[in-house]
Amino acid sequence: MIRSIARFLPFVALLVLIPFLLPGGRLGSYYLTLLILSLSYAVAALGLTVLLGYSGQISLAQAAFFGIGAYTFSVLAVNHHVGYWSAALAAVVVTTGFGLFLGAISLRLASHYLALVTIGFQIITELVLNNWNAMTGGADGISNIPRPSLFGYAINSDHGFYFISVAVLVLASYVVFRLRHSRLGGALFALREDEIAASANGISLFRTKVLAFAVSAALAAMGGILYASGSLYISPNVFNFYQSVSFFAMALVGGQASIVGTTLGAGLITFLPEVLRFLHAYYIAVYGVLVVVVVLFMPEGLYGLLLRGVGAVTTLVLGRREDGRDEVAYLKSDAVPERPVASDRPLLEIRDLAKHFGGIKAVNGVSLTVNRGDVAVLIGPNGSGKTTVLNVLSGIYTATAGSIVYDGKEITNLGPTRINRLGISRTFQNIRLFPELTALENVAVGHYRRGTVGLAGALLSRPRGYREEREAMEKARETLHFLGFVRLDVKAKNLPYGQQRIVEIARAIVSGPELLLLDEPAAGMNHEETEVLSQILYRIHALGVTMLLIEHDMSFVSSVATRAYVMDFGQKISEGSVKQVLSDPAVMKAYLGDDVEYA
Amino acid sequence: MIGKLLGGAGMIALLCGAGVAHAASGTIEIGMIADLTGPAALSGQHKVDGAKLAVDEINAHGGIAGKKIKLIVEDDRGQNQAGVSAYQKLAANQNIVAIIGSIRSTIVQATLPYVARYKIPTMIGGTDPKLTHVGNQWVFRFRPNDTYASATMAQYAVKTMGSKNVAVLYDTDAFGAAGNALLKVALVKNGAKVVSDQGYTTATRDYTSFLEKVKSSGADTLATYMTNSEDEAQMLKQLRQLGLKVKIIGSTSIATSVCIQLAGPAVDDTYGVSDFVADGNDAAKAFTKRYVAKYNSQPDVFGGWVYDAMNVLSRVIAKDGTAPAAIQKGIRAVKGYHGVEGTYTFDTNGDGLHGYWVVKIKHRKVIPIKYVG
Amino acid sequence: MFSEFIQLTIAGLAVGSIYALIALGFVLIYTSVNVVNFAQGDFAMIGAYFMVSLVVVLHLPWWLALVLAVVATGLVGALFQLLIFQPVRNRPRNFLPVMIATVGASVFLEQAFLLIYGPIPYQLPPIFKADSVAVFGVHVYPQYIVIIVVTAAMVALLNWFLERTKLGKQLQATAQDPDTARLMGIRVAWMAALTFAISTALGGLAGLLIAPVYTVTATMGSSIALKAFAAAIVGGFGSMKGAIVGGLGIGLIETYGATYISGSYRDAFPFIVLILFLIFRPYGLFGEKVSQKV
Amino acid sequence: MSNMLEVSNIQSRYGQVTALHDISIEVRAGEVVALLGVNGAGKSTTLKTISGLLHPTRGEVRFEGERIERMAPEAIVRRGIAHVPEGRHVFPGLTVRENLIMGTSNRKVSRAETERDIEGILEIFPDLKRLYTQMGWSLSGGQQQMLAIGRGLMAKPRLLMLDEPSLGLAPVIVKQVFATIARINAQGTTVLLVEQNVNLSLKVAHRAYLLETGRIVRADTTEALRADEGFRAAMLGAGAH
Repeated sequence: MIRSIARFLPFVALLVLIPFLLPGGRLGSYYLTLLILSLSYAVAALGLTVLLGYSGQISLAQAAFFGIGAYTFSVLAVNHHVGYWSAALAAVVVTTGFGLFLGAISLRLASHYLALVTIGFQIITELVLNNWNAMTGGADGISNIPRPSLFGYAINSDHGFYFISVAVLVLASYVVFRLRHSRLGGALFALREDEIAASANGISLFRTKVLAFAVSAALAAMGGILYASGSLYISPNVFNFYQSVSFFAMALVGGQASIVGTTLGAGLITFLPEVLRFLHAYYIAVYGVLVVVVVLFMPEGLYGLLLRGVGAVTTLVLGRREDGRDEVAYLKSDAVPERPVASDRPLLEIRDLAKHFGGIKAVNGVSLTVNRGDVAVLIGPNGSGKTTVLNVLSGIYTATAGSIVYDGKEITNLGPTRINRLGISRTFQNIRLFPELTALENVAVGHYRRGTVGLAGALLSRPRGYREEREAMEKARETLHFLGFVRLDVKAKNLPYGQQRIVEIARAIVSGPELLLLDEPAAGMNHEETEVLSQILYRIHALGVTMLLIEHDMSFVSSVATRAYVMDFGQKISEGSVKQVLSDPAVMKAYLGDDVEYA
Repeated sequence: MIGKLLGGAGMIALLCGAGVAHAASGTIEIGMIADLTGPAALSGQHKVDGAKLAVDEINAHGGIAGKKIKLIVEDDRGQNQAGVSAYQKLAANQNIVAIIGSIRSTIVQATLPYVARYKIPTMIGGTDPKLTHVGNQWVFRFRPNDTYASATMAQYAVKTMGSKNVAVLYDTDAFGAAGNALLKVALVKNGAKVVSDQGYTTATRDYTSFLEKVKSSGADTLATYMTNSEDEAQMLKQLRQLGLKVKIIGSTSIATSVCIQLAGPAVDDTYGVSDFVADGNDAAKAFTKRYVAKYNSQPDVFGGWVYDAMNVLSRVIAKDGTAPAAIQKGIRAVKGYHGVEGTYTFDTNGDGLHGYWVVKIKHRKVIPIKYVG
Repeated sequence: MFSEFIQLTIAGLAVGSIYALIALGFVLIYTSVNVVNFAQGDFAMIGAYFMVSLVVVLHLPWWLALVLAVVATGLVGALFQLLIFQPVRNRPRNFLPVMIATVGASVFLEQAFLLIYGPIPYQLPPIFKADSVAVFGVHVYPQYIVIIVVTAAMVALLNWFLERTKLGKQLQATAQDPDTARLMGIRVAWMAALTFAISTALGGLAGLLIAPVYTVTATMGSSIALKAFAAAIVGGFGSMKGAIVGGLGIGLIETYGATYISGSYRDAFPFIVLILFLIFRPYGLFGEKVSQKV
Repeated sequence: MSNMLEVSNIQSRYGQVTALHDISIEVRAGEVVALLGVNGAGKSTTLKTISGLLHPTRGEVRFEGERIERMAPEAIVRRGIAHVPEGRHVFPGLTVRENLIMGTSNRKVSRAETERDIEGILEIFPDLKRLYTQMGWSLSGGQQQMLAIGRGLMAKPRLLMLDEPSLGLAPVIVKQVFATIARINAQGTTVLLVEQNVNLSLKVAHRAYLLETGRIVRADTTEALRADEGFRAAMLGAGAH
């Protein structure tokens, strides 16, 4: 933590030193004005770091929020003579309100549509600012915007205001940084990487999206206030669609998920047209082309490229670092744990469940009961509807008919987040880890539902927040250890298939669920890995977790399951112990086909 | 205290040094911001053309006391922020002695704080009255402001055109919105009734809905306060196609070469106010002749006011030298200079012109009717 | 009163037709390669400038110029696809960079055409030289009728192409399932280029149709494009029928709204309708609700 | 005679994950060859690598002597390999007829020839006749499977690759599908089959490969495999395939 904060120090030092490096006179003042402008843009662009970089939501309304912030502040401070800091606070609050509104709409929209609605919001905002003469001064704008005073000293000079701006940028960076490293940061990332997996881990998509929008709007407002106060005059045409695109370009060009990258991007996009002025009539065209080139061909942004360059040089100078590919992934343990005996108290009851897609009846009237302490297995040929049962059960699909009762409560169609919070967690057939997060971070996200600290707690650095963060990390580490997995800091996307499975299981059990749903945990594993997997399931079972799994590997099934259900064509065709169902002729037929000659 | 004195002495030495530097270079540099790119690049080009014409003429006559004028233009893209950057970029150049600012009131607004800070004489074309009424002693307006325009329009419409019920159509930008407010007051003061006032956003292309409302309001006269000549032309063409029978009087945008070129016959038989009339006076006639000879197109207000600004500036510099304070004083002292736009006499606010032409457009020619001062 | 309404309706439908053509372009590209091309409006500008070159400079007959200008705009569109979309077509989550790149490209195109054609707006003579015709007190501007008729014909032609030809079906197949289309032997890269060409040609057509009413400037496309964009969403992004109904609807709403409610907010009406749709019917008029597959 | 298809030592990856380690397969003209193995063993990946949807990181694929492993799928299907993907992937927004016509995209055909070919397919799958104008999405799983195979055949392939044709189908339909495969083969089309239905696969195929975690663990004739009780037990025990 301290070390990652220390990384920012050189940048802050640089920002503080810059004014002293500038030439004097009007040239210095020209650069200083551009720097102040860049800082105000950077603060607003940091909002996009949260919104786009962290949570993966697209907004082309950042200039609208920037403008609402700037205008609310200026109207209050200039027309209503409200004190500087009170006006600023009010501006942030009002803008955040709009952010909440947009975030609330966003839930119902897939990401592309969201981009569209934000454009609409942007354009309407610009028109209102322009036409609401009584409030905003219309196209004339508002002039004589004040600069702040601090401890009784009025800060009117550009130098003074520059340092205030740096301070606000540091504050904004702190907000973004704290958010990133808090429990909520994990939720934002999860949202970006995989909404379904996020909701299956107890993360409310609605609350998280609204949070992202609100924080982003608040930062835009802070930037807007700096802008207004820095340029002393605002008018509606500054806060237009192209400015929003510009903010977006700042985030993308610099590196969308990096605080330093976004700040650099803001500086670059602000200074670039100025630097290109020598091209006279051609400079805006050249600027357009440069944006295209960077956006298309440098997916990590310029800062990402820079970091990679630095990394390459370091490797060259210091020699190759161990990439850890051959590191031992599992710690083996030969001790066979004591497994609990299944009780006869039902934990999960599914009655006459049906799920139809268009003309296809994927599940058509399935009933089954899983008792506490069971390791139940659902088997059947590919396409028989097993995964669909699991998806309805965990709230990802809504049932066409039937009911699901868990622990005596009706949970049919509750939604994945609520179901997870009741203590049901799951893994997915095609593994839905968050690819850009490390193994450890993935598992820590699984602990989300056990956390309590919200945004305020995280930003105010409440001790409880740190404790929870530490606890989530410790729990995650502990769980991975428990499963014998040691490559904690490798990104999920770089793990081999079998190891990804283990990490996904760890993520599912880290919060201590009562019921664990596993969709083909052994698929794609070799014998050795399958053996490790059965060990792992024994250990999880020994903790008292009830399980329902889908599996094809019969030797694996025989070794772990206490009870089996067989499905074919969306219906249950057999149930009993694994041995019983495997000798059922109907099952043999379903699996191997019957013996009719064709050739 | 002693340090301060020393600092002051250093500053003076530095300024003297700078003065020596451009004496040696043999040029006098004048900055200008203009729309080189963006939606109003056309007006930017006219502006550059007008300024260049003046510069070339002055240099051809031996410059100012043997020194040639060098014009340095920076693009403002028609945006406030870019306007400020362009202004600062020019101001940062220590050799620049004066700057020709924008014709757009909002860009002027945005640059005003920097004008005050740098104390560089700045000539502007924005006509929003308050630009020169905020106590900024370094701003000089080379066009008459909107109080004159609206008063002239209202007076002429009611007294001469016989308008009783007037519909107003205005751009909701700073120029149009301010003009609309002034115009309505002036119309009522002259005894007319405002039966409809409608604002549109810059670059609106379909005016059917506005014109239908003018029609249903029963107006006998349409008074327009439109910012862009392109929009004015567009509106006029559609008005003719809809067969609307109203008298028309417009703000300065109606009597520009752009409007006439684009609207064609649709602009005929309209009235307008203009601070620039091609054959309004001898200076304008001479200017128009040379402008047409050089660029093969009709000049308009965009070129006219900067031509005047450049010439006034060159006279002042020739008389008082290049020190900013001297130029400032010099411009303020200008009285009765006969320029293309009219006769300049600067008041204490920095307004140089105090009246408008009423013009009629007939057969795509601007015919001056009378000057209301 | 009634004549006023008819007048407004014709103007609204004409402007709406332009929105519809550009919205169709948005929809075609979106459904086939899943990106939004924000430079769509600039192709209207390109089409109009090509028309200017062919009619005003080269004095070609208008029908020949129209065909050439539309085809040329389509070719520019195909080239645009090659430069903006092809390099990143296989990158996951390429929606975002492509979208921003198209905005960057739009900045470039507007500047490039400003440099080529200069800042003086061009005027394109109307296709029918006749001035307005008065019918029962309604003044009908012939170009508006041309716009509506040509748009209808173009929509019919497009529909024939997509529904009745093998190539059209291949285009649809590629949009529905590109990998499987490749397995059939459909050259998906060509299909992407063709889609961009058709979309941008539609934009070019819109531009040259409206050019006699508007003036031709480098920035003429951008404001049209945003409203066309709203039209595409209101119609249900991804539905061709939706793009057409949305375009006409937005054109009418804008015109009626400016007259009966407020002229100053003329540009806001399309977006207010848009926001209302997004709140109450996020998938538009004809869009299908798509749920993410597990 | 030489092999029609020769896959030698290919390795394929999805991003960082290696799906195929070292796969070598041969298919001779006129054969039906089956690829067997549990879910995730790499059967579908093998087909995707052959049809060009994936490019191998190592190894080579030869079809009728020509190297094809770096070619695009469009080019490969033009050379005569049709791949009917797992999950059928009929075009949901096209009708049955249009789906079939799409199958001819790999070659130049006249309208009359297309009609004749469609007639041929409808003969094999008479059910499709009454669904002729229905949209792909509205068909049942079995109907979609028949359409997908029919569409594959419209390409007139010399090698037809089928990925799990029995997936999610009722037993009666499965039988029909396999009878069709046998018939297609008898008419001269070579078939490479990925199947979970072991018994049926062994009946219809001449030879089979068993895959496990991206490697071939056994290759034999179907007679030998059928005779091997241990193999059948292993298939039920290890993967029930």
